[in-house]
Amino acid sequence: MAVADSHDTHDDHHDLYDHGEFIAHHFDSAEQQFDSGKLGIWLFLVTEILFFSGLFVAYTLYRTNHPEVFEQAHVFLNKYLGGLNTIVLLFSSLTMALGVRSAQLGRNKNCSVYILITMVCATMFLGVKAVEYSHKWDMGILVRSSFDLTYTHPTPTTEIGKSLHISDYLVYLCIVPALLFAGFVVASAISKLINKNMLAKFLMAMAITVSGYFLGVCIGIIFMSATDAETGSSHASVIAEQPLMLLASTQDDHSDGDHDEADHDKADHDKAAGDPSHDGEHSDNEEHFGAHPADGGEASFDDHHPDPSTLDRDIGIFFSIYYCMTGLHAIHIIGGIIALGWLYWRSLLGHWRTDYFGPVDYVGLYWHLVDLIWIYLFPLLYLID
Amino acid sequence: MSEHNEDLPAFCHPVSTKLLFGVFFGLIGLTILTVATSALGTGLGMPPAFAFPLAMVIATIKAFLVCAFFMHMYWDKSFNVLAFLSSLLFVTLFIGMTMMDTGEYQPTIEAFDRNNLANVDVSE
Amino acid sequence: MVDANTRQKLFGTPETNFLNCSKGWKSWAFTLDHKRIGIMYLIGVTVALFLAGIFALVLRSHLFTFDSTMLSDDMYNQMFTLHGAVMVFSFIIPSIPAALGNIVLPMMLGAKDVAFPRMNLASFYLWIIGTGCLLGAILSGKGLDTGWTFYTPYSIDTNTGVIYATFGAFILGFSSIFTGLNFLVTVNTMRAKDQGWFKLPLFVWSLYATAIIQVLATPVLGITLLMLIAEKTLHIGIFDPKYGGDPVLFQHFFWFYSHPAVYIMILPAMGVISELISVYSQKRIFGYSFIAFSSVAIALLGFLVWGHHMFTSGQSLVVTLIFSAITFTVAIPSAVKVFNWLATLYKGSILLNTPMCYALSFIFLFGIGGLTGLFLGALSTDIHLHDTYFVVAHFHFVMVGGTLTALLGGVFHWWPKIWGRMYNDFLGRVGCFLVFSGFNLTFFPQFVMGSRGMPRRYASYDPEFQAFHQLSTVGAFVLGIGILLSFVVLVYAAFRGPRCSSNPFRAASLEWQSSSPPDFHNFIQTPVLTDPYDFESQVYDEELDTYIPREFANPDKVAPRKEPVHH
Amino acid sequence: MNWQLPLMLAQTNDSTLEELRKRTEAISMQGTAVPDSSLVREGTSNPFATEYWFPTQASSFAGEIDFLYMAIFWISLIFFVAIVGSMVYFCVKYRRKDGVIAPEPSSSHNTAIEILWSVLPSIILVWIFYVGAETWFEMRIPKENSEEIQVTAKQFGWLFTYEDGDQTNELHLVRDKPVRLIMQSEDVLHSFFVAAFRQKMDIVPGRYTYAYLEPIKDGVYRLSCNEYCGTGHSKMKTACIVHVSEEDRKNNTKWIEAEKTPFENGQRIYQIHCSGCHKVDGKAATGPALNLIWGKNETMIDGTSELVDEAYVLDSIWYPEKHIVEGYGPVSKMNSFKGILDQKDVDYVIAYLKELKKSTGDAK
Repeated sequence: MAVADSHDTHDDHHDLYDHGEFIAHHFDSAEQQFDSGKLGIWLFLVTEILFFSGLFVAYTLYRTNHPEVFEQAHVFLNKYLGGLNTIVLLFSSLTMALGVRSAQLGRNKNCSVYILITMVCATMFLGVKAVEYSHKWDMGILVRSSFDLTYTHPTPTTEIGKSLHISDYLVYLCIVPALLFAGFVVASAISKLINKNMLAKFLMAMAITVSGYFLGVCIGIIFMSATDAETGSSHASVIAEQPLMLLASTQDDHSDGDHDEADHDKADHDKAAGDPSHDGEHSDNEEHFGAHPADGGEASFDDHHPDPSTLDRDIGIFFSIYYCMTGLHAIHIIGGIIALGWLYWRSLLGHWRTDYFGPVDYVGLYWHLVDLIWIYLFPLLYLID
Repeated sequence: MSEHNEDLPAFCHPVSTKLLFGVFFGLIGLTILTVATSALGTGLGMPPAFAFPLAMVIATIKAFLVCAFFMHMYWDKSFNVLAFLSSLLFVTLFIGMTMMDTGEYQPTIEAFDRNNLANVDVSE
Repeated sequence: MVDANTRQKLFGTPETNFLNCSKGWKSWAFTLDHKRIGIMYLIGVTVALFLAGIFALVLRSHLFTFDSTMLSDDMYNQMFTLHGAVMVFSFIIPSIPAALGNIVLPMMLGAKDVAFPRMNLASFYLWIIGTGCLLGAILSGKGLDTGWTFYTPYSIDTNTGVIYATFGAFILGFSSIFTGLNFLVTVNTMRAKDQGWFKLPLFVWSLYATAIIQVLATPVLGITLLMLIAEKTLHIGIFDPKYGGDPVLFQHFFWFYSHPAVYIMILPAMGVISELISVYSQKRIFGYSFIAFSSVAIALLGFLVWGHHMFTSGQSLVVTLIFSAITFTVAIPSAVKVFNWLATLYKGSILLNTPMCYALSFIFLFGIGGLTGLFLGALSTDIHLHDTYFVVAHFHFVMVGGTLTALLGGVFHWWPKIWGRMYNDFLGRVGCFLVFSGFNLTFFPQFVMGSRGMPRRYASYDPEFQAFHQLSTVGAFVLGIGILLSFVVLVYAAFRGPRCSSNPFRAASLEWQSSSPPDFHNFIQTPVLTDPYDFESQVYDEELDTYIPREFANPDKVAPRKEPVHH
Repeated sequence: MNWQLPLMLAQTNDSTLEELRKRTEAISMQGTAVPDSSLVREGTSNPFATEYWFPTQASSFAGEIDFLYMAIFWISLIFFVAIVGSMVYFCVKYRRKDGVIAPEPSSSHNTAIEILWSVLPSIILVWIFYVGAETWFEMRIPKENSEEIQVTAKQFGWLFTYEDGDQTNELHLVRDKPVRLIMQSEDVLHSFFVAAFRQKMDIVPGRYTYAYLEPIKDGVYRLSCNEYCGTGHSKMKTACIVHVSEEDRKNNTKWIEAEKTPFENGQRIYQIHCSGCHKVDGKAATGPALNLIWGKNETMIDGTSELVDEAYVLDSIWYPEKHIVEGYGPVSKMNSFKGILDQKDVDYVIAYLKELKKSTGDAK
């Protein structure tokens, strides 16, 4: 860091790559720059984990406090679709790791291919997710406030939906990707015409990426109808006809439990009334307070039946958490695709060298984290038994 | 296991493709295992209370594989590893304290629900 | 040893510096220079301070009489909410780290810039967007009346602009994360050659500890506010009891961030004070490693005590007990710092100029703020004092008496470095006196009111409190005048003040080895690594009228070095 | 004017409870202030005395809390004087004279002293924590044989239901009788706070919270909401009256509808359900004042005009969103009282409004 460059470089100082060696002006060496970036991305991953932690807290609390709800709710989730998505994501992680390796060795062409495969896997993941979401929406499985199993929408009304026998919601979810796909293809063709070959290649790759979404949708539909018979629960019409039966069976369990508890409470309270020393136990006291109706009225416990809405309500909360977790994860996937697109462009430009591959490494770490979170989400949401 | 060659700068550690594929197939195997134990769990005579911890153990092994090899943690600076893992400490703290608390006062919510839920118009 | 020309080049007033090396609004708006970003941040937080300060004065004016009709109850609620939200999210949290830290931190490390200059600029623009969204609540015509804490279910029920404001706070959270992440990486990888962890100025340690909190805690605020927005729009049933949610859970979420955030506010202030006390006593800071580690200890312990905001919230007994016990442990590192500052003053050569006056006011005010924390940490007294004016007074003593005082002290301290011009010390001290006395007059009566049971957030109150409220209102205006005076002194100094030399205060940390104002690259030549608290290493140079490192000085004119004495 | 209130109260130091109560009624009829006999204090100008800082100790644990407060106060004061005293002393003694920088040589670290000033305060802190926790257990764990009172808080009023089914909007307690308050909220967070009792507990919607106390001094105390709850938060206060005997209390809480005139019944309904938001002193609060409203043409928020008659009153109580008077809302909205107040109750309210109009109208 000897006497600094002459002052005339000040005007273009925001061009970080003015050495032509991809070392920003404020770093001394490639290694310092790489280490800074690496620590930076690890810290970013720390913030990501804490960002998701809020949802994991909500999940853990509702699961410990209402385990029965989770056992009921997971019936609505298709673990094979979840498993499929896990494998897709794991594969994308592999190709990402291979992409990082190629960049480290300065093999830009290989790197671009691996990144493209990663992006296609990412959109495939989203496609499968779209099948899953639209299927749930058909069944009226929404967040807590609009959770309503009696609301069903199994028959498509849109033209495309009717002809392909797919859900309306799925059709809606495909509109934006379809537009993107068309846009990229057209833009690619135009770029080709005006002799911007690199751009044309890039846009074509983006179109391929988006087509991965439709691949995901197709595989998702096939997978779902194949596993329907086995899980029995994911078929919309079956559920639509029997939601109350399902609820009734859960109610029985629930009310039994409640009866026991109520009896216990009552006994406890009787005991407490006769035994003043019992009141010293604070937590017991809070528990058996349940025996006192708030309005001071005479409601008796023996004829108390839990309202079906309790379970309805709590399953709704499970799906609130489900949508928050998977939705936030999906947003991260979309963010990852954008970052990967940027890497793809730079691979085409041949930027990666053995002493400069930081961005691929950083985005790779981010991508693996997204995978990591899914690795936990999968058993937490889909594999409840 | 990283193939380090003299031409590469000190901070560049490409991981061999063999290892990457090995980890990938390990991960796939574990995924199939976890779905299988979940689907057949009770059929194999596994107690239900065992299923959830097992799924979490498998998930953690998978997470370890991804971290160590895909994320190069095995070769990374120990400070970076420490920074990353310390986040788990804080997540545990967050979950632990709130769980302890909500678990303690849950009875007051249940008592309230028993007395009042019938009056609440849930469909609102 | 260097010749006079080089000395002149390195320490004299340069022709080009970071302020005039490029011109036009674009050279500021798109700058990646940490110093310029720091100055833009400083302007930004000043605007936020004045805005929220005006809200505060309106509030205090309203409270002048017990049955005042100056504001409607709704207006009052919106005023205190916006005062709190803007002060906390837009002013205090970014004030010292993002404004002052941004300018000083890389220079203290001998670095040319922070590790991620573009992220630094992004942080500033996120700050603007976030503050805009927060204030968008007003522009939307609906206002915001939830209190800065956004407690559910009121924040879900009310039809004011909660979504704008929470989205704004969410964005401001990311702005804060970016700053923290940047500082962590900068301190880790960009230190000068051979600058070990224990050769860092204590301000850097405190910023590092702050950055740890920013990175670990702020994402939780992000997810909390996102969930609140989802709750308000979709009713997901996690925080809203109407749908089976749990309002106390929201408080856990909120305070998991917001308690550590209290340390985001106070830790950098403590770092500034460590610098000021030592420089203006011209004495090595006492107990360097204890102060350094106490910063990190406060940062980590700060994560374990969030439940002390919830002693009366319906939190369970056992958790309350645990939180109260841990709360007391935070008192120890804070006390250690205060004792160490006092020991630094002992046998020093104390210069009572403006920054030092602020530093001494800090010890006084933070002393009261910290000690009144004991009343609130103890369970039984907290039950009585919780959510009364006692709490209001307590946290203002820490946030305003602590952070704002330290900010002003730090700004006065580094002002000559930033602009190359000196402020009027007499008027600066008058401003400091007004701030100090006005502040005490405002908040001391509130301790009495709180103990007597005056709840906070009350638009009208019982007549017997009127006398205290009137004292408080008068004090608030004195405080306002003091801040305004300091502002005028600083702005005048920046443009019209007399030129000053590179190191007028004989400070030894690296930033004083640059010229005033510094070069775009901070240092024209790699600075000589000095111990930041070894003031003997700086010797007076008559030609330049400044202190320069012994290595650069003319050896004929320099007294032999006195070895520091250790007992 | 209400300005005179503290003085008035100061003179009623030896007045009987009945007189105080009458005054309460008179005041709650016309204004926002609730008297607080705990503010009748001795030696109030000495800031080193407990009485300077606190209201009267009216609950069993108040004395212990005040003791701890004063203990921390003295400990803090000693530390504070030592810190600021030495700071000022150093600044004077070691100030830089004539611009000559000459620090005297002295040590810059001393591990022994560092450990000493870390450990010594810790011991004091442990003691403070211990004493605080001890009293706090008393405040959070119910006494044996406590009576149970249901507390329902809503924006912006209180309803207390006693074991015998009586309901009031002021809290009536009996001296030396421990009580367990079982609290619930109808809408948002509130907090039960009586400064004279030093007791406070948030009221959380969707669950019960509890507060325990044993009043040891009769009098009228202020009970306020201490957790921000919206527009009328600062008006959400009522009186807590501690009686000397159970009969005394029963006389004050019992209400036999059939024995009362429609006006009295209407007034009671007003106090329990409406007084949180509507005043009868002509001043606008969260909602419009009710004293002159009967028979008036009110301008609505949409510009139309409505005559306040029987149908209007019924609509306003059962379907409040139907008529919103100009200048109110949109932040605070009234909840429907359908299901809470029946047709007969509404008739009582109408009788009350008619009578109010007559009496206050005459006065003017």
